[in-house]
Amino acid sequence: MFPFNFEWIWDMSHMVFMGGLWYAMTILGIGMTYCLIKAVVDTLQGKGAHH
Amino acid sequence: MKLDRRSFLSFVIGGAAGTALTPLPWKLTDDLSIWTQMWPWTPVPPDGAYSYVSTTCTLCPGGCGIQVRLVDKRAVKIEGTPGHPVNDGGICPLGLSGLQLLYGPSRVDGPLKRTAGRGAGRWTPISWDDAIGEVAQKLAALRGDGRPQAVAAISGSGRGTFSALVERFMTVYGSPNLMRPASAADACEMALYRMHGQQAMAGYDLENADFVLSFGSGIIDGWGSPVRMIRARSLWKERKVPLVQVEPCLSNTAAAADRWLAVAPGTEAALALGLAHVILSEGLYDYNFTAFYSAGFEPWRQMVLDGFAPDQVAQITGIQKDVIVDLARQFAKARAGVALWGRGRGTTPGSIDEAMAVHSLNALVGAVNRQGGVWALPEIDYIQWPEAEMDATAANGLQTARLDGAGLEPHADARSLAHRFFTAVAEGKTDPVEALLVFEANPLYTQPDTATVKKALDKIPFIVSFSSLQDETSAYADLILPNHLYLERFEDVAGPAGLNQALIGLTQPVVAPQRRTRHAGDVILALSQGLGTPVADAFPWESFEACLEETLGDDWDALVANGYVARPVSLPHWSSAFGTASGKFEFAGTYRPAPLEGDKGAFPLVLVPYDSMRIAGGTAANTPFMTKTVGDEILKGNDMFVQVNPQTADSLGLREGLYAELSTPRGKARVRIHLTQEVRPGLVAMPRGLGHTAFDPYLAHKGVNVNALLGPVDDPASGLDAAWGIQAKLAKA
Amino acid sequence: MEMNARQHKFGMVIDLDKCTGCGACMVACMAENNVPFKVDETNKRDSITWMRVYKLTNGKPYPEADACFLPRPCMHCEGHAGHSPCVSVCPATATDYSSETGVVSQIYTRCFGCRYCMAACPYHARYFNWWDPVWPDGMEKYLSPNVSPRMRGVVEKCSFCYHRYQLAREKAIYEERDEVAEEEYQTACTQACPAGAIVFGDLNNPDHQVARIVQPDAHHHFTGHSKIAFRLLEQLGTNPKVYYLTEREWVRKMCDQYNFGPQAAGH
Amino acid sequence: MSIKDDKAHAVSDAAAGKKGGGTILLFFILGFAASMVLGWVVFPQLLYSTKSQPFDFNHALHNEEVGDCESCHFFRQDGTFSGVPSLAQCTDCHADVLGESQDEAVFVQQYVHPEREVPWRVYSRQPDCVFFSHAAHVIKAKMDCATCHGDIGTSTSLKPYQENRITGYSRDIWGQSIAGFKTHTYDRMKMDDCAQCHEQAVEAARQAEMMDPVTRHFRQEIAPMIYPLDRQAAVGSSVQTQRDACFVCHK
Amino acid sequence: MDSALFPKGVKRCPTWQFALWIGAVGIVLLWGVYAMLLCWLKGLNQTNMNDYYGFALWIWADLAVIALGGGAFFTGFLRYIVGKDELKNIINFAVLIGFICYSSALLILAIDIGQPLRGWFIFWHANVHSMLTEVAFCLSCYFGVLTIEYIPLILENRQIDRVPFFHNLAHNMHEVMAVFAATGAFLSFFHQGSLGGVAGVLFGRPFAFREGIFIWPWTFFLFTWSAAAFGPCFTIFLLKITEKITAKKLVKDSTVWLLAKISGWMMLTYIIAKTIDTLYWLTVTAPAAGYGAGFFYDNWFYNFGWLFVEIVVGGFIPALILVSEKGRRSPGLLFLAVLLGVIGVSVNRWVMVLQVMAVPVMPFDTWALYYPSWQEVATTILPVAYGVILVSLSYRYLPVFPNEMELNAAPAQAEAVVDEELPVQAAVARA
Repeated sequence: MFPFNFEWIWDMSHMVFMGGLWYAMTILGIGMTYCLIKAVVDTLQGKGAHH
Repeated sequence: MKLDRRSFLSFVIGGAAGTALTPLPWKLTDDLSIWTQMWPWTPVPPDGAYSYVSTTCTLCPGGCGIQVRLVDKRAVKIEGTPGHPVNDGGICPLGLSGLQLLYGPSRVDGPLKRTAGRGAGRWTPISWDDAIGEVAQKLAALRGDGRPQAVAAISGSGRGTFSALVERFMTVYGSPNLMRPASAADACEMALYRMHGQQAMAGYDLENADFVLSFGSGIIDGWGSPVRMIRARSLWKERKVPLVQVEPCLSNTAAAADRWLAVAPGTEAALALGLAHVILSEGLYDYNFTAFYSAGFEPWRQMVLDGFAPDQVAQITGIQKDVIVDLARQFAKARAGVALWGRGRGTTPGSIDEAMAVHSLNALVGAVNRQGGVWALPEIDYIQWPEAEMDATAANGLQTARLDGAGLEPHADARSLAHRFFTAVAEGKTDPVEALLVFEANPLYTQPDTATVKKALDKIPFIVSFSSLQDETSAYADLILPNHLYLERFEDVAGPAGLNQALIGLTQPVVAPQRRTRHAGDVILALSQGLGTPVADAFPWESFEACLEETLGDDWDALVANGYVARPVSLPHWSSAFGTASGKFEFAGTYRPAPLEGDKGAFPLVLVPYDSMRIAGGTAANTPFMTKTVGDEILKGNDMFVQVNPQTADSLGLREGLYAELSTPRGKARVRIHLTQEVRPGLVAMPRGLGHTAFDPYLAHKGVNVNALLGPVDDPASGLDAAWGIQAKLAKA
Repeated sequence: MEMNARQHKFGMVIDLDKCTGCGACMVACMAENNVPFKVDETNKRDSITWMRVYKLTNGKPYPEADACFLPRPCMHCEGHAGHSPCVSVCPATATDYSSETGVVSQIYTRCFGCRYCMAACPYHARYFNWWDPVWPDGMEKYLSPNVSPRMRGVVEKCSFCYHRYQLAREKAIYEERDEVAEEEYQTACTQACPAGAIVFGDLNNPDHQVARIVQPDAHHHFTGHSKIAFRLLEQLGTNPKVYYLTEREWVRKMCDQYNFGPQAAGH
Repeated sequence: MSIKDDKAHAVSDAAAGKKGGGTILLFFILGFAASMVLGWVVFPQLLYSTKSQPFDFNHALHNEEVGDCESCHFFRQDGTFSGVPSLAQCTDCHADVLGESQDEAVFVQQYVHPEREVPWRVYSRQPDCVFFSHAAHVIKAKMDCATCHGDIGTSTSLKPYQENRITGYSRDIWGQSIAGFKTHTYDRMKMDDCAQCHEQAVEAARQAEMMDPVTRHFRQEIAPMIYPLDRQAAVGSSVQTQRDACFVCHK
Repeated sequence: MDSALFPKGVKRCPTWQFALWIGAVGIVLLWGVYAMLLCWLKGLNQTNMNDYYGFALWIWADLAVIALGGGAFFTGFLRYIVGKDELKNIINFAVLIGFICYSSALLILAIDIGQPLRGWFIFWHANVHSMLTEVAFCLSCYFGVLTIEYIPLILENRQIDRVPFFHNLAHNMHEVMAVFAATGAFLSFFHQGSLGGVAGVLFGRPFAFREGIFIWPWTFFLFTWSAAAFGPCFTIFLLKITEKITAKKLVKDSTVWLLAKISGWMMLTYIIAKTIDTLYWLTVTAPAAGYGAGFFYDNWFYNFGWLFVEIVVGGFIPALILVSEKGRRSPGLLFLAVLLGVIGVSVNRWVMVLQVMAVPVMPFDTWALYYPSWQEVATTILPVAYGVILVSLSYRYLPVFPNEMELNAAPAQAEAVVDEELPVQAAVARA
């Protein structure tokens, strides 16, 4: 899974497969972090309080 | 500061975030998976120093050399001894799984005394002193009454020091009633006695034969010394030695043979004589042997020429005439052709006429005492004990007639007829038997017609079993004085079945006794002490081991080191080979088919047992590993399949897998049907060795014991059991 | 870890004409490898037998019927460049092909029991531990320390008795030898077979009996040169290292799968 | 509950949120800190139970008496390693009490006389699935005992045995550091630690091959064509990992 | 009682009735949970799987729900990437179904493995050559995506939405949803394909093995394609059932027709490709391994009928209904088509899992048939019960169907009546 795992090899398969996967996970992680932080900031700015 | 819902939530979130940054969740995840890799209920075998001990396997009469691998003091594996004359490193499934018997749940823990009805399985452990005391008291009382002959004994093996010890004990005690379960070896021995005039075992020089003709012998199904036979058969493959199998069904041997002759069951002797006819009429026989070293050749020749012309034999056996002629020529022209006899594994003795007919065929081509032929091997005579002193009680007891009729007319040359003993006792036709000692035998399972055996045992008030394992007979005994298992004791094995060598094997303790057992030899010594003079005087040895060491003399050290000693065999020339009155070989044997038991109208089919290397059929029972190798076309759950030809099944409306009731004049059983083209139409084939009721859950109640459905048929010529099957009926259940 | 050691390719040749179907190989394997057993083992589809002997019949009517026994260990398929059917599918790298010995290994403690390898193996050589291995009280004494007993929930299979190779190598190292001799490393089934039907050794070593018998043709997918040699399901391309010998044509045709395909005529 | 109530509630909640910002943060930090203490301090305490050895043993003293490790920890004729000495070995010297130590008295009374093997708790005991060849490491690779076992040979007494309550193994396998860090080769004995060393060796061999392109080319390309059956093992025998195959270390 | 939680302006059945419904389904759920615990505690001997059937009912259920849950990724793909705005009316429901299907699949996988506590080895010790690794990784990641897609819907619950932070979070997530959806579509294309690859790479199993491109067998593409085609079918199928039960119209016909049309064309092209694949496999791939077509269907249970049901009944017929305007606009035919489609894809997954195991590869072996134990059935029904409960809860409390109010605006009922005042009789009809 990680380069320090016993099974890891620096080869095409690992780089393509794991690369794609880490890429996708990074997007999800960054996306969610962005949403969460922005939500905190928005809330502190008083946005979203109803009516 | 207010402790509200939000604060709590915040605390929990903080805690969760913090926890993720500690080793706790990760280490727990890892440790839990390590826990699954090391579940405490999965055993971890301790390691240690590896070593091997050479010994001999006694689970069957084959006499294979085995070496047991030890890790410190634990026995972990049984392997064949490389270079051993019998098995040269090879080993059979039973021998391989001996450790399952040694450490298994079937072992008797120590001396047991019955506390409820026979067979109820309720026992109380007693001390060895009490156990031996009780037996000694009983035997002393009967002897005091002047009725030592009321004590009978069954001993599994007829040879070796232990067997001799039992025989000596019975002799000085004063009972002639010592029996051993009969097998084809007995019939063979008797045939040799009549034709060669000497008490000898048949040794087959199969490794040097160049044409093998087997009359139903299960060469690779357990006949003779099984591993040696399988090795010999591989040798034939390599040397292109043809093997012809004469047998009604496609046994493994038939499938492995170069040619399978699907003979009508029970007509094998006719085929042998048919072959003899061709050999005689075409002049292919050994003139030298028949002319100078045989007696009774002419009348026998006339009998064959008159009654067994190929087309007549073709009628009887269902084998085509030209096949018979062709086979006879091949057999006769072979440099070292040999014919074998003894159905399947040779569990039942069979017709001695048939044995003699086949042996005559061997003689006809001069295959007697010749390289690649049949040898008459006298027992290895190393047991040289001084004659025991007997008192009047013993002498009187020995004067009484044997209960099984062996040694008396009409069966004067029979040495033991176990099946007749049980029938006679069951029928109450004999003087009462007051006590029965059972050594290394399990008649309640292995004797044909187990119901009768049970009836006989019911009439014997005191049964003592010396079995290491909880077998059927010991389950029905009054006292169990468990012997050590073969891996825990000393014992000698003389001359493995059918071997062409004089060999003594030694079984020696590989591990310390695992249970509270005692060597049956030591128990006999203790019993004799308990009986006092003169019985005690016949046993001057301190222990069985001492007795054995003394008996084996100079061979002892070599035996302990290697597990066996082999002695050269010198074959006497024909001129001095025969001990008959004429000093020559006596031709004998004809085809006198003994009718099978049962009415053909009521029981239109014929039940034949078959043997398999994967099922132990004798006194030794299957181990869990062996049962595991049994196919699901033989055993499924606890149901057993009988094999029938689809043609037979069709006529009865039976299909694959259906339940059916199999009945014979001796009993009935619920079985399932397996259709196969390997079985002759009209026959029902059933494996021998299943249907145990004792031992352990890994073995008990799986299938049906074929012996419960079979009955013995007296061979008029020998008194031995000549039955090879029984009339039977199969109906949808 | 033997760097630049000679590349071994351990394999087996089983002479079906010598095999008697006695089952000694099965029991030897069970005894050697701590294979567990249950009270009822008659469901052959959940009964662990690393080495299993199949019975083949020619399907002809009595008395033309014929039967043949076929022992089936793990074939230790080489596939293409070590990608045997089972090895490349294992998601957790719990099974592996060793290019040093040609043995397909299985780490029981790594396996988490997805059974994909079993789905991949056409020979049914892989077995799952559906139950906890339980030995009757006291019987665990015969367990060998050289093979770890498997826990419930993992797949196991024949290892060509690799532990024997390990022990033989230890001895060789101790005696300061480079190589393990042919007779020093033999599988339990080979050793036990009373018929001598199983021959085991290094297919890459021309001095070894196995190589002499089959003379695998490296330029043709390692098929054997012998006319009577075949491999089980040859056509699948699993490139197994167990070769069979038989003079009986019906057995060869049934086993190597050349009966349906376009190459049915030639072999 | 009416819509009106809801609205009021929401407004008050929002107000509370603003006011309670500090409190919330405080509780967050509290929770964080508590879990840190739990995970780093309390958890290791709970995870391991400390067990004592049957009696103490002085390696240094024995080393002095017998001279070397091999007298007690030796290779057998078949190349296997004896490991922890059996009672029989100890009894060669200790048939009766030799010295004055209390531990020796315990040993002789409780184990030598009743002929009972000493149930040592072995710090380096590996799971049953591990095959470890001392011969391959000590004889072939000429490694020092201390590389894996540390300086136990010079110790004067046995340290307490910390047993992992879940796995049943000694703490020495995972290492004293709960985070799994190590400074010496012998600090941890998990698979990764074996792998680390083996990988270095495989890597070194690979480097060696890389350095000589001619040899490498011959070995990998030419030789297999000429002698198809006589190939050299590739560096790292596993097809899956290009390192050592599973069975090298697993049984 | 719980009316304050309802989406704005919609009507729901009374609490007692809802509780009764959840209770009834809950019993089924508990039965499944009991079976699941048996499997975890006692091991897989609780099933009727065996060494011939290492993959059985569960793996089929897994493959089937993932194919059927494909509606989520494909609708998302069409909505966010292709830009079919119309589909926003059904996307929530598609996401909900997808979430249920994928969480079920993961749960079943967790029961199906022999060593659940070591399940994480698939990630930690990943073997990238294994299709199953790809499945595990993409499946869990895509499940993460579905969760991310589902969360805003939860946050839109009337009460949760009042919390500013949650409101803002939901809002922000909606803003970047296209990015998540795109990632999800990427992951989904791969794991749907990998599931096809699971069977297709088995070169030892001539029934399953397919040639292909590079490392991907044809089944890789066929599975993705079929999930895209049949997933929306399942969404429509469940939508129609939900509408039936709630006695409400929940999604505009035009939306359904659009989805049905796309699904129909996907299906038609898929089934043509599948037919070509089948013919190629039967005439080229399998014979090359030594197997004739008759070999695979030579069984009383597994016969050519399966192929007919899969390709004609569950393939061509629904595809042709859906591509024809008349067909998809007829409510009866539309329902028939989506039902047949669901059956068709389930049959495809069935044969690709179970028939693969049943065919005797060694010619001297016999066909292996198996029937599942009750524990397997219960654990397979467990997700169904769980799904029903989650759909019920979501429908009741979350604004799953944006058009619901508009489509069911009954003039007689003013907004003020929404909550408690709802007549019991009406509620019964709407339960």
